[in-house]
Amino acid sequence: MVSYVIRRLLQSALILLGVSLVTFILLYLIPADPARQIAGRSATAQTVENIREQLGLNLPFYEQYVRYLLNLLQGDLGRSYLQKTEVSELIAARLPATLLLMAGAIFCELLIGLTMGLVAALKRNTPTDTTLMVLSFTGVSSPQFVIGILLLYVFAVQLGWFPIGGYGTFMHLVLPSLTLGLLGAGWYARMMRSAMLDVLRQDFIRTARAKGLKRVQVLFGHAVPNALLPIIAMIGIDIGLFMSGIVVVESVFGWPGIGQLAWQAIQRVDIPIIMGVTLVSACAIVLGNFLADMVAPLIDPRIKLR
Amino acid sequence: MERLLRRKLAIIALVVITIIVGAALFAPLVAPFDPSEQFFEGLTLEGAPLPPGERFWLGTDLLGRDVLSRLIYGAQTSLIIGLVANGIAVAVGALVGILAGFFRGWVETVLMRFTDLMMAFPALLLAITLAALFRPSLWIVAMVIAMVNWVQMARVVYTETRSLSEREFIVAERAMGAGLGRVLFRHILPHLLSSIVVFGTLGISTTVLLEATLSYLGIGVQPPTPSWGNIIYENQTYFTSAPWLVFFPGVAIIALALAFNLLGDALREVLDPTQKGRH
Amino acid sequence: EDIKQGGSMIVTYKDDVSTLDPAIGYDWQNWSMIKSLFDGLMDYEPGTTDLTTDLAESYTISEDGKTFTFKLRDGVTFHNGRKLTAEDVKYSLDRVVNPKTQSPGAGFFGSIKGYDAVAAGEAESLDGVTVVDPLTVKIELSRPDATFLHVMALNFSFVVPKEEVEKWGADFGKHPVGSGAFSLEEWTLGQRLVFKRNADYWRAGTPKLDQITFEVGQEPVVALLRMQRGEADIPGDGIPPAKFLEVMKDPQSKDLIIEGGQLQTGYVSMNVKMPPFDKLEVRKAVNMAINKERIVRIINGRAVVANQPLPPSMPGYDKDYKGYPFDPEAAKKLLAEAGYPDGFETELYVYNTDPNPRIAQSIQADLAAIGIKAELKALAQANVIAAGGEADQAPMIWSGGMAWIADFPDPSNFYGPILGCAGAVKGGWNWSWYCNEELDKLAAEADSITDPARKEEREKLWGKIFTSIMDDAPWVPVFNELRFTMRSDRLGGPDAIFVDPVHIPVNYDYVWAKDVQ
Amino acid sequence: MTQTPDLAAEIVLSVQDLKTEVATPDGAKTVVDGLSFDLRRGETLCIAGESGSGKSMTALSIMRLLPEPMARVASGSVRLGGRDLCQLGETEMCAIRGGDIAMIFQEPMTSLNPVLTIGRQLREAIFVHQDVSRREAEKRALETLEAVRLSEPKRRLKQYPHELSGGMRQRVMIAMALACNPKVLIADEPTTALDVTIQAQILQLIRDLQRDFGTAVILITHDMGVVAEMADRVVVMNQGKIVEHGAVSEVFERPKDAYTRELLDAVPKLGAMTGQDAVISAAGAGPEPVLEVKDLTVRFDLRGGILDRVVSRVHAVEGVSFSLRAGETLGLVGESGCGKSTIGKALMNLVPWEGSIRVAGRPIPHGRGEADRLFRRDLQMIFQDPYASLDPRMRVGDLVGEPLVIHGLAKGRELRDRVASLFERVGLTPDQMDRHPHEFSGGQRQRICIARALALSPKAIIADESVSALDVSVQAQVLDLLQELQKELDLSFLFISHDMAVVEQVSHRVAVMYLGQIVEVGTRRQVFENPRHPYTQRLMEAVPIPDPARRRDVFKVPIGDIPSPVRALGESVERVRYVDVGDRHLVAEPA
Ligand SMILES: Nc1ncnc2c1ncn2[C@@H]1O[C@H](COP(=O)(O)OP(=O)(O)OP(=O)(O)O)[C@@H](O)[C@H]1O
Ligand SMILES: Nc1ncnc2c1ncn2[C@@H]1O[C@H](COP(=O)(O)OP(=O)(O)OP(=O)(O)O)[C@@H](O)[C@H]1O
Ligand SMILES: [Mg+2]
Ligand SMILES: [Mg+2]
Repeated sequence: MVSYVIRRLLQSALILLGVSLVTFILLYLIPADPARQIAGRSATAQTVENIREQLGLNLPFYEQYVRYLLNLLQGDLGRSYLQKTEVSELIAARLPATLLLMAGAIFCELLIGLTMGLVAALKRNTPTDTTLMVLSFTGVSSPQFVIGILLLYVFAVQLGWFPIGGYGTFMHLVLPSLTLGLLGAGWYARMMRSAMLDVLRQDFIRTARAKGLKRVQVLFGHAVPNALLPIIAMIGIDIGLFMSGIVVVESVFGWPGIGQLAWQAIQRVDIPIIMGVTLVSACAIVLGNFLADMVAPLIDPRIKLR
Repeated sequence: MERLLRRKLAIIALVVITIIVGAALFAPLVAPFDPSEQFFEGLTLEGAPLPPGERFWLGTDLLGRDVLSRLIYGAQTSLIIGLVANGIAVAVGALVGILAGFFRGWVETVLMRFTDLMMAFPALLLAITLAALFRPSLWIVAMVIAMVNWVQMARVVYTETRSLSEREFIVAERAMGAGLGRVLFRHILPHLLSSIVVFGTLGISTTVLLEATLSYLGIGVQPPTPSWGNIIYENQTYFTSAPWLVFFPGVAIIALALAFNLLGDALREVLDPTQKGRH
Repeated sequence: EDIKQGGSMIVTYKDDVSTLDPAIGYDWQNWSMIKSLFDGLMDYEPGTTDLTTDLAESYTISEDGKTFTFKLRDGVTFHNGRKLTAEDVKYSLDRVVNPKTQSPGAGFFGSIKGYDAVAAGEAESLDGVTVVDPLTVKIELSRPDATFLHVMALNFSFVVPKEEVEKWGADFGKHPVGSGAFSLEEWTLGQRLVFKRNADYWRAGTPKLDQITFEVGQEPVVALLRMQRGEADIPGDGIPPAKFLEVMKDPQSKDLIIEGGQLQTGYVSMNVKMPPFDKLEVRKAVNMAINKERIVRIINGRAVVANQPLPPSMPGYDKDYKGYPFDPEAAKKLLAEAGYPDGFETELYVYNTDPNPRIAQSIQADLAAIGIKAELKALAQANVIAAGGEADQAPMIWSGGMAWIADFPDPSNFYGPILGCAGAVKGGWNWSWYCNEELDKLAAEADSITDPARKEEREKLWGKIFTSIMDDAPWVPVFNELRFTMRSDRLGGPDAIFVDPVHIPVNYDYVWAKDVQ
Repeated sequence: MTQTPDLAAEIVLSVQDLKTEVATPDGAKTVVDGLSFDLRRGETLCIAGESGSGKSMTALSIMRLLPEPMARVASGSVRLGGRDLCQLGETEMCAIRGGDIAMIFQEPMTSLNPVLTIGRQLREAIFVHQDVSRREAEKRALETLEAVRLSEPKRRLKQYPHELSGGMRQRVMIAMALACNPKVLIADEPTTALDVTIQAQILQLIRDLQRDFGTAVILITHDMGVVAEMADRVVVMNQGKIVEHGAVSEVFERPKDAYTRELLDAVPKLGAMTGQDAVISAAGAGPEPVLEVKDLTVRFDLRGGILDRVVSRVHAVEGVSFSLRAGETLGLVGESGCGKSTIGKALMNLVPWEGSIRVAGRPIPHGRGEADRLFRRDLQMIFQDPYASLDPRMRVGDLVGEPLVIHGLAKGRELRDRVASLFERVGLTPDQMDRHPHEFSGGQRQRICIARALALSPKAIIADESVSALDVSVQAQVLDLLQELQKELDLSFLFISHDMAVVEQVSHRVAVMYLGQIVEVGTRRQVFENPRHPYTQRLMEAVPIPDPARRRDVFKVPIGDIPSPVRALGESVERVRYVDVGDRHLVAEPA
């Protein structure tokens, strides 16, 4: 177990190293000159050269990368070119908002998805089932920016039930979480449905019924816990999807999270921030998968970590 | 096919796809106007777009172009992306998955660690960076999307190949002395085909959506080539003053993605070997 | 002036505020914020482009125009309570020129004696700047510079306290301490900044507001909706194009909008080093092909058609210059003369935020009408700028979104970096790579006219330079943007400060709140 | 336990005219057709019949656990203490299930909820029917586990199903079923998935419990041996109908129905060959063995630790040596997990192995390559599951012809002709060549596999549990076919099976495996008539004999499972040494 954790952590570190290398290469190749960016439009060639030297941009690629890594090891993600602030500080300031949004989204998708899936499985091959599944597919098929704009228009602008974007109170959280969660809800509804149908076919369900348990007891005592297993594993993977979704959702709703930070940075080619956010996201994804794997044996005793 | 046609939803999906593909193929015949023509009378004197009306059925956009015509031509973009990008993703993913799943050992290690690496990238960030790097054009966008999307395919094919290669009939083949090529292409590939087809169809919707998102973020297909995503991107801020500019392309994207999802789902059930007569 | 102090306002922005270090901050958003936190020797009359003194009580210029002596106001203190002296002025100038500071504005100070040594890292302090006494500072130039007083009004020359800069190091921009009308109270990254009134501000009765809150991360459309609901006072990014007509038509909000000019020109640059734009006929043809009226209509009439590089409110603007007419037929003929009867294929680079791709598409359609097939490259700002800085990358660039807004209201600012030979280098901002040595000489001549009495002569000279440039047609000047600022009806103040040419979106120091009157 | 049913005892369960239908795409199909029987207190009723005869459906109909909405009871009644279960509502049925009638299922591996502890699942069974406190339920649960003689019952309560072996899980199932002292216990093939020794233990347990609690038992099985051992009365089913119903001795001694007779005849009986020498018919049985295995060792690495290094090994096969002459059948028996299949796989070069293997005098190379391909012409394999070992997407004709194609021996017309003759050879018709595997019955599929193995005219065939999955009647046919082929083609067989009776029937020589090693090897007569190793003796004793007359009152069964073959790295397994007890009858020395 302990050795498993250590091995996984080592693997994760390697993956992150790979992510950092690939990102660094990509950003190195990007046709925009950071030094010139920092220098601005009135700078002389001399100024640009100075800046280039100070940032080490005139060094060969591998040296730049090694420098970056060494700083990274000390927890230094560098300084934003344009915001002139420590990237770690910028990310730290925005992370809570993103985490909150993700928590809200996970809550939404589980609540909506699992309920839909459960109902659909119990009413399988009825119009209810079909309707729910079409709905779930609609969720899966709708781009988040469309959903976001739509929700914003209907519930915030027209009906005025929610604030029009922003951050702070619970009411601010509802629409963005819903937007971010609907996609996952669609998948979960489908997964839950098929997992439930699968589980209900299993021998142990028959055993439970043979014991004389009532339908509800069989359902919630035996079927649902088993059906949740594949879904728990998915939540970890979801974090990757969220990381992509937050860029869009945060920009639609003006949510001050790292998605917005990333998007601003990409538009301005603020490389240290892009690097930082990519690494943080990759960390989150790796961590999410890791946690999913760690939690799995707690829920499913058959799984052994090795 | 017969089994497919027995499903009502699948038929609706097929009809929607046919309509969209038809519109895209015969765009010059179907579209009422040239999609890039900026009509003088397409804008009010103050420069506001026209709402849906008699001449411009779905209204005009901010440059006075016919929205319907742009949507019809935009279908070409979405479908090209959906087919090309997804096709590449499917091919790459399937190849990586099969090789890793069958050969194991260092081939597996290298390929799957690389897949893990790609998984760890936030897909959209990667796509955005790549798009910025290569300066977007239709084909570049297709490549970028393909690069991001092959991963799931690889994983699915990998796990399936792994369990397939442990199946007794594959062991039996090997016991007979069948070569690798034979085992891979005559026995494993046919069994993967249904998953590949299913994931391929589902992948079309994913790619169409990703293209839309990239275009929505302004780094997708370049104007004036219409794509449903960039139509929304160009007009998104007008969602209160000219909602039709966002509504129609939004519905189009959802309809296409939904149709492919429903088709994929129906295929999943039709092609699932466990559903076939097995005693 | 019986306007009471007090009250507060909320300004919203889409993007994060970057550094508030006056030596570094160089975007329109932090530009005016810095102006409220810091002061320099010179400033402009609120709402105008008229130079006036600020921290300097008075100044004298030597006969040869090369020595400026500034007398400082007594009793000015920094936000940390320390008294501001001539040492601080010298320190600030030395700092901004020092390469370690990485100031994008260092180049503005090139005329000060000793600049080269400091810029090269060979000296720590400028020879030309001397502290005469605690309240007097003398600045010697190496050549006459007509724009020097403007430079002293730039943010880059604002005075910073040494001890605070050293305390915060690279983070001074996040913990700015100046002598301005406001001081920074709170900065929650990614969410909000709060400015508090500087009670000890030397200009009595200023500023009016007790507090300004800047909320960031707000989409312009959302910001406007919030403003209409009374949740915000000024949409900092302006009225979003999508809402413009609606707002203008709404009788209620109409009165809340103030219109003003801007020292800005939107243009299409043509790279004279890349064929076929090396041919004058081609450039002229393009000039005549673009329907500027229509472009102005697309942006809902928020601009006036331009025919020369200088904006109308800039001294030196030639009212009588007619420019190239919109005449596609003549343009076609010109193309044929140049050897392109069937047109050619080229690329048009454009910054990818609304409305720029739209404008570019309109230009694209106009060009198509005379046979030029221009492919659009809508990219992030940094990528467009990078492409423009290469000699052989971007044949055409639409400048919108990155367009030249003057650093200071003087025509020379419109020449050097963007049309002069100095800018036509790798990484420069002269995207048309136009370099006319003769005009460069004329420009140098104009800038050495420092005598205020010969102001008019100088402006004439500049006007001629710009119309001569148009003869070579490296640009298509398309329009000069107008400014529309919207404010909630809680805010009061002279209209001019809401469209202050050097403070965008508004001159924070002079806005007052009606609800405390 | 009485041999003759006590006809006077009260009837606890009475099934009358039970008819169960299943919905199929082609309309309703009757799977249980007019079934009637009575069950008396303390009696054991066995329902026997081949696969698909409707045994499980009968049990599920009684329990009202049919897979709805596909299956339903169409008519008939099931009376329990005066109530007709078919008329009861779901709530009332819940009280009956587990309370009055309990049921045990075939698959111990999947019949317990994998995510709940044993204790929780047991307690639940108690709570449903008894109003007791948690502590009391805990106590009762412990008691029932003790009653089913599970080792370390206290610890088991906290364990999860996957931590127990199949036999232990089946005990838990029984404990659960008996937790509320039901009047009737229905056991649907409770031992089919288990080894003979474990089967013996479980059957003994059911008997003991029945005696102690007076429960009436319906025991469903297809194993006539189990019927003979356990039943008071027998119901033989075929295609949903009762074909024979009577006291066990009567049915076995004087079967009235032709089907019953066939069924009984097909059952291999241990000891049926006693006294007969197995003669190798081969004319050309040369001195040179077809297959010679020396010191074969197969170990599987188990990885762990931070660097994922090998920390322990499964010693699946340890130093096994044997040889096989032309026309000879060597039977390989042993309990599940002892390494039988692994030997087969090693011989086919499908797992890495050590030692030496010679086929027709040529050593098998360790890697792949041309040499690897060559030896396969002489050695082929038939797998256990005929369905799983045929690619379901290919036509059977292509499957059978594949070895010829792979080895480049035939193509086009010739290929088709040769495949056609192979089909005839195994008793199929060439016109079936274009069908797919799922269109054949189990027995036919196994014939296809045999045909495929024969395609290259090998000298030896490894048959790994090749008849275990088949019904007895089909099993008999396939065994006949194999023996016929052997006579005709001079084939050698390595016949792997856990079924002692089958091995006795077909083998010339027999090897008994235990924990990866052979513990006894000799001719059939030597091993079966004079088993010397204690393990061999135990195996033989555990086999139920399909003859009620020879029924044993008590199985002499050891408790406990076989030890694990997993060893830490570096720790070696002690190799057994053999003693020749006469005429090359080798027996491992007791440790
Ligand atoms: N869910 C189902 N749908 C359709 N037919 C079914 C279903 N379950 C069982 N059957 C059919 O009902 C018949 C009786 O099946 P049942 O399971 O009772 O056989 P069995 O005697 O228990 O066989 P086995 O020994 O293989 O367990 C078989 O023909 C089977 O194909
Ligand atoms: N690939 C493998 N990796 C690790 N252990 C294995 C592997 N294959 C088999 N084993 C182990 O080797 C031992 C022998 O397995 P094998 O399949 O040969 O048993 P068997 O005698 O054929 O049993 P059965 O009668 O159940 O088929 C078992 O303990 C098994 O768990
Ligand atoms: Mg059964
Ligand atoms: Mg085996």
